[in-house]
Amino acid sequence: MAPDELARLFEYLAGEGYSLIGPTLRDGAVVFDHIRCPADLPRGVRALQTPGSCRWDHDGDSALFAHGAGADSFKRHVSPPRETVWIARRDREGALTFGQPPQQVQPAAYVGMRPCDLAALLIRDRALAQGDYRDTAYVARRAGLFIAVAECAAPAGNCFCASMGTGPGANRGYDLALTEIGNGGRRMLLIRSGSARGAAALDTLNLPFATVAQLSSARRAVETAAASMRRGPTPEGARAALNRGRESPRWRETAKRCLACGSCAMVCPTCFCHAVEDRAGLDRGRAERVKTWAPCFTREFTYIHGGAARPSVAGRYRHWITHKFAAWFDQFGVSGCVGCGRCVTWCPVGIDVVEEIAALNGAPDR
Amino acid sequence: MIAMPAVPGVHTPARHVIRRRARETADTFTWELAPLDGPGARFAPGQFNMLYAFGAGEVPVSISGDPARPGTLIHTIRAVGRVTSVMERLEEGEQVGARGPFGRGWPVAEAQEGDLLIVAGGVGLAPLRPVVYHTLAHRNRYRNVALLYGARTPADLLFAAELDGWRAIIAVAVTVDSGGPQWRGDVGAAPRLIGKADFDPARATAFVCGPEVMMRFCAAELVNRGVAAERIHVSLERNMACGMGLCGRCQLGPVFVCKDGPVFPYPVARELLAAREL
Amino acid sequence: MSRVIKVDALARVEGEGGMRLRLENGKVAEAVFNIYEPPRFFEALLRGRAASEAPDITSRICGICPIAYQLSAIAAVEGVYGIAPDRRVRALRRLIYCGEWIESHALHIYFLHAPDFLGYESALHMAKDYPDVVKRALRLKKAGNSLVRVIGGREIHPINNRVGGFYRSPARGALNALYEELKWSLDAAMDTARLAAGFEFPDFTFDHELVALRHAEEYAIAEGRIVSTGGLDTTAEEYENHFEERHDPVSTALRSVIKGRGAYLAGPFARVALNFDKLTPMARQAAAETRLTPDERNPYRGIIARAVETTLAVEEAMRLIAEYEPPHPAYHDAAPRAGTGFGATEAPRGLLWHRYDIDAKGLITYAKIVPPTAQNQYAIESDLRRFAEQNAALPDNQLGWKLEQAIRNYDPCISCATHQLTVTVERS
Amino acid sequence: MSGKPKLAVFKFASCDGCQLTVLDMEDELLALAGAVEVANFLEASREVIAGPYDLGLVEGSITTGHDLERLTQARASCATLVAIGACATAGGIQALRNFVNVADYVKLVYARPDYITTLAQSTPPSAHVKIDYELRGCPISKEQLLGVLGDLLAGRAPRLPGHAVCVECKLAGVPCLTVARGIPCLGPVTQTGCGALCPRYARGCYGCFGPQDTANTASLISILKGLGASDGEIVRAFRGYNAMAPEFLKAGGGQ
Ligand SMILES: Cc1cc2nc3c(=O)[nH]c(=O)nc-3n(C[C@H](O)[C@H](O)[C@H](O)COP(=O)(O)OP(=O)(O)OC[C@H]3O[C@@H](n4cnc5c(N)ncnc54)[C@H](O)[C@@H]3O)c2cc1C
Ligand code: SF4
Ligand code: SF4
Ligand code: SF4
Repeated sequence: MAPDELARLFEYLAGEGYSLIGPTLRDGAVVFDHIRCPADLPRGVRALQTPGSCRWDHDGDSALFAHGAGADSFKRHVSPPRETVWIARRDREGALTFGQPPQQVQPAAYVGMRPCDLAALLIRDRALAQGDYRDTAYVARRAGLFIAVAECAAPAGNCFCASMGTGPGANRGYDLALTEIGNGGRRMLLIRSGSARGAAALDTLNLPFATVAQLSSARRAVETAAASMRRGPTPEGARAALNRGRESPRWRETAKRCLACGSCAMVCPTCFCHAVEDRAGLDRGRAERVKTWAPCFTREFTYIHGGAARPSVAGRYRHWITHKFAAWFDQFGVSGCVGCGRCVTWCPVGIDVVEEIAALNGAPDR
Repeated sequence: MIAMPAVPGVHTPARHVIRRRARETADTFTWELAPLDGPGARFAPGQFNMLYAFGAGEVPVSISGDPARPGTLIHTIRAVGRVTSVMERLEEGEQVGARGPFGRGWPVAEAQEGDLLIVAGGVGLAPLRPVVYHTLAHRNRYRNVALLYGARTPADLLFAAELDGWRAIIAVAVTVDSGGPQWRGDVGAAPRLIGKADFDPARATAFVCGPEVMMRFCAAELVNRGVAAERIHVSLERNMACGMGLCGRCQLGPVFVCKDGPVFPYPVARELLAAREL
Repeated sequence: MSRVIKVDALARVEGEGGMRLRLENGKVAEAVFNIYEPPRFFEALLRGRAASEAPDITSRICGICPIAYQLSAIAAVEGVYGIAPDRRVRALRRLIYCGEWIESHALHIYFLHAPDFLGYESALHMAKDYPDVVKRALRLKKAGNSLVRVIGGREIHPINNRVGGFYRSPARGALNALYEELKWSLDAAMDTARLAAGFEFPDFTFDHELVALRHAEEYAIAEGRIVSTGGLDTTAEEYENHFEERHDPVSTALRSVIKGRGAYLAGPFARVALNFDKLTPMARQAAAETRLTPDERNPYRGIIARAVETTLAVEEAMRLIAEYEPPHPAYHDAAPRAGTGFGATEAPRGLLWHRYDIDAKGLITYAKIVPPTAQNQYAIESDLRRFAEQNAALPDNQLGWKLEQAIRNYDPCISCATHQLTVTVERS
Repeated sequence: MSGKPKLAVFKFASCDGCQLTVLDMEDELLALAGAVEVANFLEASREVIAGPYDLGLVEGSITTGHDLERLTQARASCATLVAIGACATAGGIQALRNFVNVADYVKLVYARPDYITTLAQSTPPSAHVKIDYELRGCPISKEQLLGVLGDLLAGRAPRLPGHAVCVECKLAGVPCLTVARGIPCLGPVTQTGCGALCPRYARGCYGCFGPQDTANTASLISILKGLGASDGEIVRAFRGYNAMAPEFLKAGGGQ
């Protein structure tokens, strides 16, 4: 379909009761947030990324989804940064009641989710929605999601999803997949469905079938993107490097640059660690438990009795990257990284996981 | 609109009333909690609950009661910080919350048919008391059972009144770091008791709980005496916010202490504790 | 008989001051209003700092009227850098200033001064008998604070004011959200004026020259010429030609005087007197209801002037929100230039004047700040002396409280009196 | 503790903003007045009830000998003493005098320097007496103050986050100003508490909450230099409202 026809998809989704979430340009940065119409999409916006730097500029082209991974991901919506988990009340006699906050979640439709982010969502599912204990709020929000993934034809400078095997194409987990082909005025969006819900949506839109030429040009777009992308480690390669490099001198070197600001973990779409805070009002009748994203880089995150378990920045950096690239395999059977490059981009000093892992690989074994 | 059902007792605390509160030592007390919402949950020895004091916060605390009597929750708590100090001041009749039970406890079944060494240091006896109760109730399933317990001073001994009763059924040896003139028992570190205990290393299982150094020394001593490292189990402690593997706080290398532990086979624990700042 | 009355830490003035009164045979031998705010040396520590930092640094002189400091400093620096703020920036600055007036006046009226009139130690004590009044006070104060917070980022030492404009223009929706509360506040401000008018006022008048800003189109707040009831009409640039700071032998404080004329008074009183024709409709009505005129000279009725100005500030805020257009771009940048800049705005408690000498790199080489309390000091002291004389018969503790109340007429923000100090050497 | 706990507020060299924060808690002020006895708080009440007090808030830095005496008395009269604000935790902006000869400052400002008594340094109360808890910020955050008061009234030890402003930026969904726009920002080395206020207003953090608990100022300086900051600008950036906080003092070139 022509990009303008996306409006019909938006209408359809809104009609089905979804709130729409997609990429949009705000204050010069592409963020993943509530949008209303295709005009809110970052048309013609491209990301110029190097470690620690990102500028989004209009490149004169009309692509809707050429903006790379945004500053934000779906994480903000499925696991809000601050969330009241429960509210306790105490009456005059001291009797307690525990209740959930009165919150209702409108099912959300994500239009233009990146394939890497979709992979991250599936990984997040393993951590939060598939174990013995589940994050019920996440499960509920997740269940309501309609996902229209936008395959990536224009990877940004810090992307390495091809190496991690999570992009730039999408092969599962979506309701609809969009692929942009052509350029300028001849830009087309190919749509395929990946679920019953997706198929129902396609039926309603009643679009013409794609031609063979269009299909192969879509395949080529994704392949070219993969080929042009920066090389990162493979998941297994990264895992091995980190397991081998536990005592590497590299950690101390990296710690000299690391600000321990936690930005990398905060922007990572798979990082799920959080802190909780219990607080009661001055009248002592109501207390609540609030859950907040917490990066493993803060000192308080590592507290155990007697002090910080990871007092050094080196220890904290090692914990983060090792958890991400190695321990996830032990815990959830996959790598915790999807190669979206956000941690590389949003690190104010530009510490680059790809480079760190390469350095560990290069480092002589202990 | 989507509802988000949280499970009481798992995601939100279940209400309990402090039915009895007993002081164990200067800084440690035991709560007997009666559930207010339905019957209490069954638990295995070594499992823990997340206990909540209104407005103050939640902390993980092992269940120190009898697994055969799940109706009442028994917890033995040492006041060390901001939440436990508030808990220390709560009185009988006040209400608290509890979520759980969580975690993998002591593999009591694995120890059957052999000798069982229960080695505790300080407040570490609390998580092991359910094991003691279990062996008292099923004494015939085990050969020799010995409780080896070390504390700083006689005044720091937990469950002192019960120890004598246990002696009638299992071997109990107690040692303190410094005894004072009244003390007639052993003086010295807990590992020393291992040498005096009667067990067959080839058929023995050991459960060890106490400060990390104490566990390391005891485990080394047990290995020295021929107990297979895999049959030694220790209990680890890390800060935790959720108790069920969702908050990431208690990660130690690849494990979550809350759901993969807190009880771990010694070879696993040794590896985890060997690396600094893991 | 000789009595010495010391009112040591002067309560319910922001900051700390004290006054010392020596009576000899019922006559006032000495009246010293002193301030033991320890010196903080702002004018000195500004030297060598970037001029662009002056708004934030000087805002730390006073936590009660940071906007006044920021906007006076900004005006001075913009003067040097040749930045003329556009219409939208000016409107937004006036709006945030209205917020500060509402907040500061509500604080002063209800928390600092009304308890004196009603015979309470504090608004918190008052809350027991007048819960609704105190709740109204809090809500009104909050409405003012909300304006400052939404535009400035936070109530105290806001962060959004800058040389050239604002770091970020607030969204229209964020301001619109405050409108309803301002509608309520307008009634609350009128009620405040009525409440204040009902207080009992001692019979007392002064005849100081009154000094305030005046603007051709509006009730002067963030800009205007400096005018006085004595016929002065000048600019911030010319300020030093007309005003000087004297070092009084009795006290160590520096006090401003009008050259050749002496003591004067700035503040709501002066503003009402000099800008009465610029009052907004509801403010004018409030003045009419409370019989506040440009000729009012009873300092105790200053509380009414504040209430009328609160009405004005609410009304202006409503208008400015209704007309709001986000400044775009949010600020104008300009390269540093050498020069001397002057800024004068109307802090809630009166004229606040800044001067900076800036070098070519944009660093401050000289700074001078004259806050309202320094300007009012002489007038306050002379009024107090007369007031003490009139009431000399009262027992000490009552006279003490009366004097405190009288000092609060002038809303002295002690911590903003950058020049004023504890008396460490006494000469008589 | 019989009856309501007694609250006292002491002011030293400061702008009054931090104690004003108490009065600015418009929604909670009456609840607070219900929970404590406001025994000595001159900005709020002329009534002064004699100590001892259960809880004291100290605002301002110590700059005169007289204030030092008052501080010692305040400490002696309060069971728990909480320092509020940058002045009371790091000496405040007036600590810039510590970098020069204060006599020069006196001469610059006052016509009769001989009347002025002042100490050479502006120091936080903690340099002189034991302070139980510190609330950072210039000014402090209302939420943090409320949290600490609530904790103390409930008998729970307050605990404040020590991490960087960057965490708050991410919570608030503010794309990093340094990364996305090349705006210099002290957020990575500054302690949170403000809710990433400046970045939310498109402004780089200027460090008013002082250093975070793991402040890597050297690494941040390399970023600032990369963005074109001069040595003078870097020194001024760290010599602000928390100039005497150890990490900032060092980053600003020492005393
Ligand atoms: C599985 C498990 C079972 C347990 N079983 C028991 C039991 O049966 N009985 C028992 O008494 N305890 C038990 N514990 C330990 C108990 O959970 C802790 O003692 C408790 O969490 C302490 O909480 P607190 O808030 O009182 O102390 P905190 O205030 O958290 O302080 C505890 C210590 O942590 C440090 N600390 C933590 N966070 C900070 C911070 N932000 N800033 C500064 N210092 C900090 C302090 O040094 C302090 O000494 C168990 C723990 C685990 C993990
Ligand atoms: S570790 Fe970095 S590259 Fe990998 S998913 Fe997280 S943010 Fe993206
Ligand atoms: S804007 Fe500043 S505080 Fe925010 S993430 Fe970037 S460096 Fe950190
Ligand atoms: S961002 Fe920095 S300067 Fe701004 S309020 Fe927060 S701590 Fe203060």
